[in-house]
Amino acid sequence: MKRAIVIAAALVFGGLLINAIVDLPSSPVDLRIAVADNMANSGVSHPVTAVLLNFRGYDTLLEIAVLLLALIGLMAAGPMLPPPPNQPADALLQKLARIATPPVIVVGGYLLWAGAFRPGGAFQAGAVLAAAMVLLHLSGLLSAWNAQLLPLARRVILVGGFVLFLCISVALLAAGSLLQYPPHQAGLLILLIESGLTLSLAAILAGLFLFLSRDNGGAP
Amino acid sequence: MSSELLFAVVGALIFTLGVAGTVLVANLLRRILAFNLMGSGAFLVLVGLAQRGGESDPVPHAMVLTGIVVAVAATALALALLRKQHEMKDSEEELTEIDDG
Amino acid sequence: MVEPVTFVVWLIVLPLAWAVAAFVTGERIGAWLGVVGSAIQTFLVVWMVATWDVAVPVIHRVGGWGAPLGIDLAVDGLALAMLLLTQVVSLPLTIYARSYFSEDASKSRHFWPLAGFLIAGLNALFVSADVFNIYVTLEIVGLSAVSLVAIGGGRAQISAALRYLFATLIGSGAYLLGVALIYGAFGSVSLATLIPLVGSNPPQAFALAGLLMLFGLMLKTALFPFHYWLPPAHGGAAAPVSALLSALVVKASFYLTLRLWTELFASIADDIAWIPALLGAGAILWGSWRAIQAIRIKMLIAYSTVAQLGYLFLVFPLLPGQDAIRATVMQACAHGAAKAAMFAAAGVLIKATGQDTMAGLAGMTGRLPLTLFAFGLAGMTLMGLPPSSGFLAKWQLIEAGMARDLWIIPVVALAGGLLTAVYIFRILSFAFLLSPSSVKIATVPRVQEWTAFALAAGSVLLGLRGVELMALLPGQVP
Amino acid sequence: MSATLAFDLLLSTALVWSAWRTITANRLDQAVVMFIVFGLLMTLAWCRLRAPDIALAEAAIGAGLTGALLLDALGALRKGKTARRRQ
Amino acid sequence: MMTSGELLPLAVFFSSLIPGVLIFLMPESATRTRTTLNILGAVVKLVLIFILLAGVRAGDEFGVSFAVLEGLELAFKADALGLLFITLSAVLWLLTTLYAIGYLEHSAFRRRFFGFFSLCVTSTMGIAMAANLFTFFVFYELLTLSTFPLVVHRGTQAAMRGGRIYLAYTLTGGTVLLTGIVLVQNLLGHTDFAHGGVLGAFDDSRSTYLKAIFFLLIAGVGVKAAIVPLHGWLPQAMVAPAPVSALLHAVAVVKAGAFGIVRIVYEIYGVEFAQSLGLLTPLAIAASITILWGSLRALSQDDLKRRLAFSTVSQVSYIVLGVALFGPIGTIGGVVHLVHQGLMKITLFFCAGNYAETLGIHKVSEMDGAGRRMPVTTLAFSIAALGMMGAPFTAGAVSKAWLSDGAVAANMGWVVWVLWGSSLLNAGYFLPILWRTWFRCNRSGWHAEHIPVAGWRETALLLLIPPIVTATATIAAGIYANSDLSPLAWARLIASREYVTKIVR
Repeated sequence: MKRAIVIAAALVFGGLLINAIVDLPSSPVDLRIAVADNMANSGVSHPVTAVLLNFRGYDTLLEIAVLLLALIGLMAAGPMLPPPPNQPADALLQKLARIATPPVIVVGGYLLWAGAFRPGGAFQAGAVLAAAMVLLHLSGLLSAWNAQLLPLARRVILVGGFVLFLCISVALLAAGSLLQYPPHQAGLLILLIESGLTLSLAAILAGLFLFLSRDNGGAP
Repeated sequence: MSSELLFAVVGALIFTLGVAGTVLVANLLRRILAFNLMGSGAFLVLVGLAQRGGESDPVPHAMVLTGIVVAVAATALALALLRKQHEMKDSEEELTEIDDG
Repeated sequence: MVEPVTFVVWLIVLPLAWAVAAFVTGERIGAWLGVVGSAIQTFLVVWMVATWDVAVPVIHRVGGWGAPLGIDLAVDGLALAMLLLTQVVSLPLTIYARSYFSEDASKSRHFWPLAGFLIAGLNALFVSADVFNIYVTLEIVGLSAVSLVAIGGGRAQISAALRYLFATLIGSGAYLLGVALIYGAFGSVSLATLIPLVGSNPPQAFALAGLLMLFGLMLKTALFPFHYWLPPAHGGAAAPVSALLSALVVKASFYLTLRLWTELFASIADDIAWIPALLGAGAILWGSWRAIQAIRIKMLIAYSTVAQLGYLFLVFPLLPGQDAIRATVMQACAHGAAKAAMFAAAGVLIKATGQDTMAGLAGMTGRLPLTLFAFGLAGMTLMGLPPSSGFLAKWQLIEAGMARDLWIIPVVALAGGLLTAVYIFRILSFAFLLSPSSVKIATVPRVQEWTAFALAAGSVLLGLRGVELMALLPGQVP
Repeated sequence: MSATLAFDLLLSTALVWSAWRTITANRLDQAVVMFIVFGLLMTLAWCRLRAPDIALAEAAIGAGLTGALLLDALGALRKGKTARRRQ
Repeated sequence: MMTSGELLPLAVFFSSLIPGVLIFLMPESATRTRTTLNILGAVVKLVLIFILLAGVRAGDEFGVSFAVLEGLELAFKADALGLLFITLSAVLWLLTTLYAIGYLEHSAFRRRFFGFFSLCVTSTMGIAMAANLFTFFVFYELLTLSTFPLVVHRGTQAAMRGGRIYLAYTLTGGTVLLTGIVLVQNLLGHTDFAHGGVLGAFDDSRSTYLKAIFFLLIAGVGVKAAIVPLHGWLPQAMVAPAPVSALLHAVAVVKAGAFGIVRIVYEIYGVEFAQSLGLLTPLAIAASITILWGSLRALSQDDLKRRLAFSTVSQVSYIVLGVALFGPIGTIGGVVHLVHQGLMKITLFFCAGNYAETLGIHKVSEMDGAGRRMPVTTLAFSIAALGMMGAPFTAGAVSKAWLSDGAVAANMGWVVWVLWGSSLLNAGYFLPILWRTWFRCNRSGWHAEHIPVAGWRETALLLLIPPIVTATATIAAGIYANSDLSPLAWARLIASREYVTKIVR
């Protein structure tokens, strides 16, 4: 009964939604123009990066906060199983991981640098680095993290990028408003922020996996 | 129909599927999947609609990037809670088994 | 000289800063950081209120770009009232929590960072003038609230957190699709840009977006019948967390509902105004009924929240009248302070008696008179008895309803007050019963009793002096 | 009908199908796999929408990291079950 | 700076609030400090009230107000009518405090008791000095809340039941009252009390609406005034300790209701306007029914306090009846009875408490020979009981005389019969008690005697002084009714200010 009602409601809703989408007249505001007009002052030449770290950089700041707090929530509530026995890792997988890691780090670095003028940036770079860490972990070369015993250095790395971002945003308050880059230093500051973010994002994203993982080399 | 609009319509369908899934599916892991479908559907609608004239628009791209990160954060938190719940159920059942024995 | 406008930014930055600092430094220093940070925030917001000029709306353009390209923060009287409520309630709660968690490092280690993020998210939410940015702030608030419920680590708490998480995620999902539709329809997500564009005949996608966003927000506000997730979460969490959640978190999504309803979706709101009011009336009746039947103290308080949230929605047919907004803001503030006090007092009682049942309260008026007094004062506010702020809220609501000849609203509000009295006095009666003198109670630090009392006294004193708060929302919109 | 539109139609169908299977697949591991497939298809869709940044992020985070998290969780949930069965 | 005209009412208010708050802050064991504080507060209050009395008599105005919301004020005024009530409450507060100190010696939770006791008196002050309906309502509800802990003070299941019933009646009544008040506010934009009323400006087209509001307001305050059928809580609330019954249920709570009726009729509607709307006759009928019904029920009660409670139900409506008799003579009769009934009824409750505390007597059937064992108490009881019946040389006789004259003047001759009937019934339930106590012998001895005789003192001194004082006052108010300092003189002053026409008598 409930099933039938939900499905009927979903059909009606989907129909309305599609109808609304198809009928929609063109929008009165076009931000592409505004973005293009202000690119010169944004400090970067790739529009998405300009929006992400300059025009709507405040969103990004808060978004890192979301990521960080989710990690803390996960540490607070996640399972606390006894540490798993040290399983002998797959030798082939280890070799693969050893070979793959350096190029992955290079790719990450490239993505970070490229973000200023073409697709890429801190998120992608951080995600790639995190993927490398997960790979290392799965091949037994990087142990899981214990949420209850987190060394200070690791905590600093986790929050470092966010703190750097926050500090720069606040320092720029002196110029009039939060995150108001001076046009000439914008490029440099954005690169600085992105570098910090890349490291912290890599650590946080990997942390989402490493705090929970109990599989030393045994992915299903 | 332009292909951008097509993807927006697909997004609407996926969102609807996701909503129906979160309401109807009992298994919590599957619910997490359904919630992720909702998010992806909404992202498709956002970018597809914004670009239905054909030109690329960086503003929704940045929003979707933000959205993807938020989604993975929420997913990780949900999985952690799910696993914790599962673990406690396990230990509880073991306890009762010991009691019975 | 720093302009008060930038205080808004500090209200967001400061809690973010102490949240991460608490994460790095650990629970002991983190607790101090939380208390000191909250004190500074309170000072800032009080200063803002004191120097407030209603005639000049305040806008902070983040990045200096300005909407629609950049993100604007906008502060008006409504936002300022909510900022004030948030800081004034969270300061005593941080002091309370420092003492409450002092014996339990594993819980407090994560409490402080999460509480910091929560407060930052709330402050950011209240001043955001950008529907996508609001989505991000909603996620901060939602995910930190869920995590705070889960820090207890008990099985019931984890289940409650999961249930809460799914509710809040569905809510944000619906909201996000609404944002996507709005951006598609108008090409902007800035409220200031959107409002003049809506016009009298907006596209269908806009109406759909409105329904989606309002639905999402009502789900997050736990409006009946979407309240299913609230009682286990608020009733199951640790006392300081329950207090934060019931007093502030549900108010945030309510605030957005109110704001979007009166500003962005005003053109479609009139036709559906009776829906939230009807659900609000349902919430009052159902929530009160369940509270009357409750056995556990905190469950009673949680169901009371379900009921009290109903009052907030009762005003919707009266919108966008400024008198209705004043009534609902007064109710939000009254309930915020009173409910925080009540959960804090319940925390003390539960620690002292070692059980979360009403039967365990026998004789407590003699043993813990201050806490019971706090509970009674908070109850007075919830019942809407004079001279509490709850009474002023009820008075304004009734007046606003009568001014438009909508008699049903005063009738529901008055009936709800009587139902509230039933469950409040039910719990107080248990406390007045004589107890066998053999019952041992644990000692609870006095600071916990006093912070609960301060919050309760605040909720009553506001009723004697509502002028200043209401001056933020003048009769005529300037 | 141009080749690109045909490809888009095909991709759309695949997207909806994988989403549908994610919800309806009988076994949980199938659902997770279908979800990862869905993520990869989304990457393609983002490319078609001229959003390479999102495509990169979707591949790395949406399909990659989320997929790894899901598989890990699946393993953990399973392990609990088999452990119980063994007792 | 505040002027003395603004400060004095506040000082009266705070002279009981501050001791109340301090008592809550002191430890349970600080008995002596608590006692000192209580008595000090009561004495200070009396001194302040005498200053006010002199000022008001001379025609000075005392008042102060605070804005709670825009257009909504917490306003106080100390006028002749309010002062009558204040003086009564303050004098009886002092006596009851003394009595309670003796009564509650060695019992638990005294801090809570005296703290809420002071808050009750403070609420009563607020009710008496309220300058608008809003303020009246604020303190009316505060009175409900601060009496609840006193009603359930004993902490037994029976006490809880009494407390629940009390709340169910009074909170519902409060809700009805609030509805009426908001309607007045909606109509006028304010709810201020003023001599001659404030609603008189409306024409006949609104008369039905105004009648409905009147009904709501009177029903709301009628709960506390225990008008039949809203009186059910009063006998139940007698589970409270004797001092609580004495002050609150014979004086503060029920008088707050009666006082509210006086304010509403005279200063919201205006007695002349109320008469023109035809509201006074129904009110008189309701009061008459209450007078007779209360007395009838009292006849069959064996429990002494319950008999007194039903007697209260009956007697308080004398005040309402006086209000409902159009014309200054009835007004004087009603208003003066506010004081007279308070004096007499508190004497009766003090005495009932003495019987219970000293001899363990709770029932009328156990009172045989009590007069020989406790002559002073029984003498006080007899004086008050005779006063209630309207015997000559007592305060009761003065009230009844003015009320019947007022009835004749208002062309409501049937009221005289009601008064006569009530007197007969009063005699019917009081005289058997007097007969038993004075003229019958106790054969079985006193089984539950708590306090032994010490010389002339048949019981503890603190229990004895208050009834002696109030019984003396009952006679004094009767004999010296025509002096300038009597309650009657003050009631005439009030009537002269509420009516535009001059008093003849």
